[in-house]
Amino acid sequence: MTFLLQSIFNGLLAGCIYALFAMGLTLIYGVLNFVNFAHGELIMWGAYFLYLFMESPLGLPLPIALIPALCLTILLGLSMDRFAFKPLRQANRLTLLITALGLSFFLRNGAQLFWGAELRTYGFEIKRGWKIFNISITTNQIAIILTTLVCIAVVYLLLHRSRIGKSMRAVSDNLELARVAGINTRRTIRFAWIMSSSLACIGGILLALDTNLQPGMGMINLVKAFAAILLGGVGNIWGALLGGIVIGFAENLGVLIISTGYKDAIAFGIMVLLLLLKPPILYGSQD
Amino acid sequence: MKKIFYVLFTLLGVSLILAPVAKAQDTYKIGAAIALSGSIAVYGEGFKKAIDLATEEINGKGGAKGKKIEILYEDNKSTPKDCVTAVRKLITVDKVPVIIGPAASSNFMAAAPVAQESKVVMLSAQGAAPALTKAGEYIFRVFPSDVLQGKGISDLCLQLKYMEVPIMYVNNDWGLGLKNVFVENFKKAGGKVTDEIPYDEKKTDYRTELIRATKGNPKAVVNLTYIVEGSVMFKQAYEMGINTQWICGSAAKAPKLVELAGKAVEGIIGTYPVFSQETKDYQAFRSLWMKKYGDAKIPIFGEYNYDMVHLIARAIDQGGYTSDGIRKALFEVAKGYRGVTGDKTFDQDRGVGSEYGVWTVKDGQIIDYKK
Amino acid sequence: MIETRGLSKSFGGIQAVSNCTFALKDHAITGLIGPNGSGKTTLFNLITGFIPPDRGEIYFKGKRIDGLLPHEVAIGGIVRTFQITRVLPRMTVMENMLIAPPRQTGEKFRSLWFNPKTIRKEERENRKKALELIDLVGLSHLKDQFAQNLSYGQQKLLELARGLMANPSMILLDEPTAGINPIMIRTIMELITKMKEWGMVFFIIEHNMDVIIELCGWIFVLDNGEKIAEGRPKEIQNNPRVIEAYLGI
Amino acid sequence: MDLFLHLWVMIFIYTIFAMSLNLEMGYTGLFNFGHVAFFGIGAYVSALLTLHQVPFEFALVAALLAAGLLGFLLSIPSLRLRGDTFGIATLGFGEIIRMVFQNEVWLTKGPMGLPGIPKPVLFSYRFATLPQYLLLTLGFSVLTFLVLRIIIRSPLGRAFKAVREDEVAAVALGKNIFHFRIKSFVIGSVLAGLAGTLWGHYTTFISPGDFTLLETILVLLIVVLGGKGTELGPLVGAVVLIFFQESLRFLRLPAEWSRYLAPLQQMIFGSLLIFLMIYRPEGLLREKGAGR
Repeated sequence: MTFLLQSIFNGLLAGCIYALFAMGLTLIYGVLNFVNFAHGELIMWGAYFLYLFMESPLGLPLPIALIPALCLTILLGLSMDRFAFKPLRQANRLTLLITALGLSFFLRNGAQLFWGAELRTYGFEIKRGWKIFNISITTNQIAIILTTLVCIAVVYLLLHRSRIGKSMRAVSDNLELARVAGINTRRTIRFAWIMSSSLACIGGILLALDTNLQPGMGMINLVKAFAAILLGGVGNIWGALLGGIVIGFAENLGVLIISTGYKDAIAFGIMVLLLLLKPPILYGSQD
Repeated sequence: MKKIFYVLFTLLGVSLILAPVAKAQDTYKIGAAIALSGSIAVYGEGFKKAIDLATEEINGKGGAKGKKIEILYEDNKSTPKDCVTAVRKLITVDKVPVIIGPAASSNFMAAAPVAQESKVVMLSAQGAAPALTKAGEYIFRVFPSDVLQGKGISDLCLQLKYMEVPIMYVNNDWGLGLKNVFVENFKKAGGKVTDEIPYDEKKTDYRTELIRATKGNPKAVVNLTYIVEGSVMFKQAYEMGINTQWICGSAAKAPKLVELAGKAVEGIIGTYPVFSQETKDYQAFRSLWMKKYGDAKIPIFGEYNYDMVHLIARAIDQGGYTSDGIRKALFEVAKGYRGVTGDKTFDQDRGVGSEYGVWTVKDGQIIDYKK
Repeated sequence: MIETRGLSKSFGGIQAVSNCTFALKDHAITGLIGPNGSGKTTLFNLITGFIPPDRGEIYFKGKRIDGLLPHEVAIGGIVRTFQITRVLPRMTVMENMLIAPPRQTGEKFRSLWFNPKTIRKEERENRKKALELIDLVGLSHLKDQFAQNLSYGQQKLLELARGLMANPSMILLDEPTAGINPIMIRTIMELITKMKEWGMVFFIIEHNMDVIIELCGWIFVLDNGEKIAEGRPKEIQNNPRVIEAYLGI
Repeated sequence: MDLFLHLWVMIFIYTIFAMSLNLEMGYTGLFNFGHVAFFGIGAYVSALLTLHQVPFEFALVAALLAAGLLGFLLSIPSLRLRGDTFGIATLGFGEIIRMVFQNEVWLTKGPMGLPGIPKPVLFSYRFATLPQYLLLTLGFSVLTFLVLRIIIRSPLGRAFKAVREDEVAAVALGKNIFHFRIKSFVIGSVLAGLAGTLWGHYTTFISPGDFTLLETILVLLIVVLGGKGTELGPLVGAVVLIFFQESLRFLRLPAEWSRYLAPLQQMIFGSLLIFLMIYRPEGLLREKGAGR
């Protein structure tokens, strides 16, 4: 029983991280209508930026190092848009997707060039988790759940209460119409990148706090985030959250039954199954 | 269209010109197709240090057969495909008669047929798969095969009276091969393997696998892990409050593991091919290392690579700088040769034997395990 | 030729087409008019199978065609054009034309290897016909250009010619003169008239009343998804309900 | 010289691989990011069969059939997916196939890989040495090229392009786009299987690590660089890319640099993709009829 509870808790935890990634991804998808393959690299660079400021020679404490790390990640996100995606606003999806794939490859290897392929940690002392109902919970894990909740609240407030959020949703619905209606689409797109990068940075740092830093850390988890998005409905923030948690559960409970070698296949399996059950999208390719 | 073909041909030409102009042979060149980038580059860097150390030492003493030796490194990018290309390049362009082969068994086995086909000697200092040298008579290993280690782990479990254990292993050639030998031996000796849990390399989260492995609170868990995966796993096990005796293989016996995982690896034990660190040779090796690199952090398998280069140099010295000469001389020079890693006499499968010891982590130091 | 009975379609509560019953008589050119958002294009989409109806039946030459997939409808003889042209941008004008004939032997993988003669013969014939049609619409000098390099008006012409190339029983034109200059409108009208003389049957959505009045022998008027009137052009022009719908009183 | 023969063998294998992706992506507009799966299936099926003493001819046919069948199965969900979603689904599919290679140890020997794959014997002629193998791969490249050329220049190829350009317009003209999508996908898969088979018998050793996303990216880059939707593009792309990749080996850079060179090279690949997409999306060769 403990065993099941622990799995469920771990599923929730993984789900929270997937959800943060998925939300960032879906924001961009909503506004610009393409899948940003390079989001995983934003996640990874976010985590590495924090490492940069926490290690010598700077050696800043975490709360302070967080600020420049966040700024740099946002800068990276914005320059990604400026140099890779902006020249391609009018291009078709295939072009955008290949660009994003190339960008992801570029940034992943960039990190490897800088920091090497080996694993790194923030160098905190490891602690035993607390036992609650016989399941072990660490401080970091509580931080992950709390941060996710805060992020969701902030995203919700920004999207539904602020003006920029409203224009973002308008752009999401229809870019051309929004432009005609006098919404500053450029500003909106920039804002979407800022939000997406911040979520990536926070998610990446949480992931690295809970585990380790490695140049491939973004890609692996991003693929799960994709599955979460498809599960929850493309372009839908809440769907992304729910999808992330479902995938987290499914993975953690699934390996109890099937071989752990197929752990990563679970997310895809769910995705494919779901796509098969969904009503066919017949002629939507031109929207 | 035309322009493009023009560009292509220029490119072809340039690459041809870039092909090395045959220089006067003032050194004996030895190829080394090791992982300098890619997934196992962490190991490759260490190997290179050890190889360089040995080369320097040999050349300092006048080299082999009157000439200095030179190592030509070729990056195998940790993938079988590039191993083949790297070895092929060393053979056809640099025309080396002897190659230090790729590290991981799967990579080595991809490249071995190429060397065998071209009749070039290839050696491995860390491939552990039993079938490693099957490609032919030109393929050697100076590292003991898994058959021995798998039995060693099984014996250790029995000795410590862990009759029912689950086994976790990193899902690659090394992990799977070792697991198979272990399971076979363990079952034969009356033990029971309760669960088999393969896991992927390079993951950041292994909690799911850990939960499954510790289902039913086993007293001990066999975990055939690498450094990186091990550090993540043991940390997470520690955080989750898992109390069990971890039993590892040789690949985890590294200062780096302790550095990464800290007190989480306290008390884990494992087997490793043992050689005495008290011998004069080993002390000399260690002091050389300290002199060159400024620390005593000898990387995993570093000693084997060091010994291998010495063996090659001796073989060149005796058999001459041809692949057949080296191949024949290797048997003779290795017979009774005691490098830093003990007896290197080749058996009929061109492999070496070894004894197995048990290591453990105590107070952040890797030491020999004593009951 | 086309007949609908009680055809209805709604999108999320908005009734786009409601209980539409009409029958196209034997006029060569029939018009379909109505204010913006009155459901004209939806009706086209329903007939051609792009959207399945909620209720109602559609018949073509006496055969029921609702529930068929759009390509089946097209093969059955109804070819349509689009309000915003849909030429195949990165294919040449010639290729755009050659794509149109339905059920080409060369579209089957197996016949590529076992029936190359038939394919060559078909290709030759199609090419000849395509050239004639391209010539007719005055695009022969552009036949090896990508369709994306054509002006909007030229694209409209190409779409029209391509529709003809498909050898249909009937062509549905969705605003053939929208967004192009008056001279081009003239050209298109002349083309339609010419094709009519060759025996082609058209069903046209159009906003330009002059075009409709001049071309059509029969007109349907749609408002809020309902048919509010039908008749000869003269009758429609004087129908009070139509005037009301158009003026929005 | 052997190295050059080796490189040309690689080039021809990759040309076949790229041509197959070009059919799907360049001509039919299908986003396939799991193409390496079919390459892998071809390699594994043929390797396993020949290792069990099945003659190469049969093993080759079986490998192609297996790849085609798998392509057919995967293309069915494509009926329900929009372009980029389908791309991600194929990416996932590629990974799942790799996991099958990795985990079904009883069949594939898992991560141990399959050593000792015999050299191909076609009609009792054994392709063992490098020049012979080069001939074999060259022959198959030419064959593939010709087959694809016939397809592409036929009404079938035209229909593929129509599907790529505008599905709605194609449907309105009576084209069953699903039909064409499936056809293109199956043909592409079969040819990728061919490339994989040739590769497996060439290296004589395959393991799951050979069939990762990296390979897909490489072949994608070849197609994009050469010019998607052109007949010779894949060959041009393969020549340029493989020579570029391997010419680094001849620069004799210090071994210490390798650590930086490999990521640097892949960074160049990545940025090359971006630059091509922004400044020359049509690649080195252009599709005919571009005009401006």
